[in-house]
Amino acid sequence: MSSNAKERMLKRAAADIVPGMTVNLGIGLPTEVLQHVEPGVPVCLHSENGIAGVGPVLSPDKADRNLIDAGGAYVSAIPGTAFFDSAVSFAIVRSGRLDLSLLGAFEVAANGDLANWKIPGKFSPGMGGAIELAQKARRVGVIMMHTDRKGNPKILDRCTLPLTARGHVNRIYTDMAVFDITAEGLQLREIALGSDLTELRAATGAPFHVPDQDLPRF
Amino acid sequence: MSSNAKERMLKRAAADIVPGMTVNLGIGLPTEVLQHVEPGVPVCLHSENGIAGVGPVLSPDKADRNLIDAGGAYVSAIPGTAFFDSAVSFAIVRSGRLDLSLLGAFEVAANGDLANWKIPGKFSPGMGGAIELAQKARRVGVIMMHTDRKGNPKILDRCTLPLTARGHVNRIYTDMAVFDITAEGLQLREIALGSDLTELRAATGAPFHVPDQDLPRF
Amino acid sequence: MTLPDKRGTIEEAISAIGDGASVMLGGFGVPGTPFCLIRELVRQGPRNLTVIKNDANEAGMGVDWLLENGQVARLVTSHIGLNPTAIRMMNEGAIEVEFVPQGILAERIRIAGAGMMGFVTDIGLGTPIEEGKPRIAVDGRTGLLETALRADFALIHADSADSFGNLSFSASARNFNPLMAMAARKTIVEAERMVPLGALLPEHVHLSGTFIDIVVELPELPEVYGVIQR
Amino acid sequence: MTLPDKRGTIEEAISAIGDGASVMLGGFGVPGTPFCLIRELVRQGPRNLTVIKNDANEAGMGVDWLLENGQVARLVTSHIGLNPTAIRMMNEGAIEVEFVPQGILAERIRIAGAGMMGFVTDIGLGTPIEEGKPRIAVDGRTGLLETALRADFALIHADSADSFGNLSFSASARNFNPLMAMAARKTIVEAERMVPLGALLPEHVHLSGTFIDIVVELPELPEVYGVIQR
Repeated sequence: MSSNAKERMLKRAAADIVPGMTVNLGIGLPTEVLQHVEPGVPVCLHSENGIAGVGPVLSPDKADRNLIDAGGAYVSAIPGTAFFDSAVSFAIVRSGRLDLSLLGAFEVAANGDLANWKIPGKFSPGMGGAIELAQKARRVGVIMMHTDRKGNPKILDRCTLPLTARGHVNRIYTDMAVFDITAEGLQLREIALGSDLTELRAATGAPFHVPDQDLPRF
Repeated sequence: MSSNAKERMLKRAAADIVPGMTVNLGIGLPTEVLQHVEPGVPVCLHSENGIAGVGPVLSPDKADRNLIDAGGAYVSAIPGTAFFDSAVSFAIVRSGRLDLSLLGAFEVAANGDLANWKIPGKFSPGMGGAIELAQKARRVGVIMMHTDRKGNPKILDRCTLPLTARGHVNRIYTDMAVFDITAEGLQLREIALGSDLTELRAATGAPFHVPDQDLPRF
Repeated sequence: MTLPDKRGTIEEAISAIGDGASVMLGGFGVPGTPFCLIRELVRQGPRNLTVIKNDANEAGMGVDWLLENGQVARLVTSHIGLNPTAIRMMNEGAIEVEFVPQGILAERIRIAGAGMMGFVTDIGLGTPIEEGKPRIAVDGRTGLLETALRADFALIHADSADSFGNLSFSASARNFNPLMAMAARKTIVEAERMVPLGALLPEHVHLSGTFIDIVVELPELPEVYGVIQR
Repeated sequence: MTLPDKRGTIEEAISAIGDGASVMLGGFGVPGTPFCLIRELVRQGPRNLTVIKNDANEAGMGVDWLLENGQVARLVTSHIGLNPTAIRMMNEGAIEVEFVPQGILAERIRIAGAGMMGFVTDIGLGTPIEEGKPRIAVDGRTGLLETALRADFALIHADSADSFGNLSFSASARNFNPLMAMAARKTIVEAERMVPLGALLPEHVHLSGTFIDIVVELPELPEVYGVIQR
């Protein structure tokens, strides 16, 4: 994947972060989306370890040793930041106050199932806060490379790995396309510049609906 | 009852409030016990509406409109007072952090049952916080006149009114005597100056054990 | 980065509350009771309300206004002993009253605000409080199932608020306010003081604005907020 | 009126922890981890501990000291991805690890601290998280029963404390600390600063001293509390 395609994917996801939202960005690609949100957009970033209104990341020499985000990055406060305990932090999540949770994934299924915390026998560091973020945000977006390092599809008909949450993913952003998951199944919404349908079908492990109209490009 | 006997009852109950305790005092007689606690004794008074370290009652002209205790009295802060919400306040109660809860009663039974919140058809304003105080303090004391206004016993073999809590009262202070409730039943511990056993038996609706030794007077 | 602005007018905020709504009201006695929001609720007049509040205030204030105006169908509360109107209307069957032990009321609201369904406690086991509640075994002990208590709206009184809805409360005026703010579909705050974003230290915020929908600044406080002279 | 004094020494405080004890450790990453209390726990050396902590810190700090010293039999946690020792010992069967979703871990601890037995949530329904948990119906919906998580001891890191044990926490160092302080039979606090009674405003106290048993003042902070240079 060209870094160009990655940048366009991040930018496309950032466009769905609109004024007024409270948003949680997972570690990795989701966090990178932030750099592409327009500076003037009023949004509240939530971090599981007890912050609403997360500010920009600081270099170690400017860091506050007591202020990290859930990924361990030294972040800052902005006017209006609030700190609270971990129970309140997940009260925000479970009570539906997150307008959007953006997560990474090992696998996403056409039915909205998500697997992103465990590869039996290989990787099981624990689920952290992923399960509640994936199950309870009002909208759940997955942002990931379209295929794994070996080129295998990560969008599948059914997940093969242990699930993080069942049927809660609303939208998938990849370097090749944007899909929505609806009651009628996986819907192709947009396609990346430089990708085509044939290529996309080959790289996707589940059938998807293609609209009759021209597909927006990103 | 002479006000003298009432004062001695209050003083006797106050003697059981010892250094280091966190204590909740119910409305009415229990609150009056406070005036008889030695000034130097380090204790923490808890109020259900969200205060630990309740300070002295203030006159209306000195009152803070936002600082009342659970009985509606305008109270004050002392060095070390903390305010919290009602869920935390009852977390203190239910998790066993109250060393002592002193409550009033309509009826107490020889088995430790307490009835103090409802007289069906006559008085049912709601239970407030009484149920949790009576069930979860490490020690539960009842302080009350020995008989009702008509001279009927309030200490009974079994309560006739709806229960506040089942089997949690440890000690009863009245103007006539101090009783403990143990696995072996109701135990007379002390008797008021000017009361005698015959009188006490007539005024008590349950049999009680009398120790072989001389009874302390209060 | 900047945070969303949630300031609104009291008329607009309360106009969302229609007939039959469930409404949580903060406060324990006078402290923390959102009198101005309640007064606007009386002025706009939706009926058949379910009101959830620790107590029914006293005659001539707060919940009493709603009762006297015939807007309350049901009251969920821990104690109404200081309000003769509430007791009379309960005895006459003019309102339905559900009594909940105070800490259980607080916790049912908090559990809703924390996005859970219910909790298990041994409070009330073997007393009339048990009636109608399923018994649940937890690690070999028996408890009662208490259900989460949500509402359509929460009306909250805060000491200070910023435009994002971060709140701080004064002294014992905190009580049910932060819990109810978390447990409603829509939460409306009246604040004695609006302060600039950042004026509340992040460590001193009692409730994060993430739980708040509309913040209304109070004009000069009416007398009802003052010390009661008995 | 004056409040009880709970100051003590670190040696005496930790000496109460014996073999087989369950110990909650505050902290999320470095912030809020009670490194000095943990170091004393390593020095005194009780074994076969059940450790409850959000994460296992990183190599060479905090929980890792206890793991390397062979004192941990069981770890209840939400994530150990930053600690290779923990992952290796888990894979080798040298320690037993129970993974709990982070918010469920927080809530199981809080429910214990609030003196309740368990709660019902739909988190994890239909996923492997459900295994072994009874299904409970609440108002016609299905949830899972989660049990209260208590411990014999909680080791807590605070920014400021007074002699009664009223605490305040700094920034994201609050995390699990106040919850764990409520959920243990005995709670020991290390504080960066002891302040006089009354120096913490009653509204600014994050956790009331009613939950605290012993307060230990820290000497100059060791480097492990500092910013991690990567």
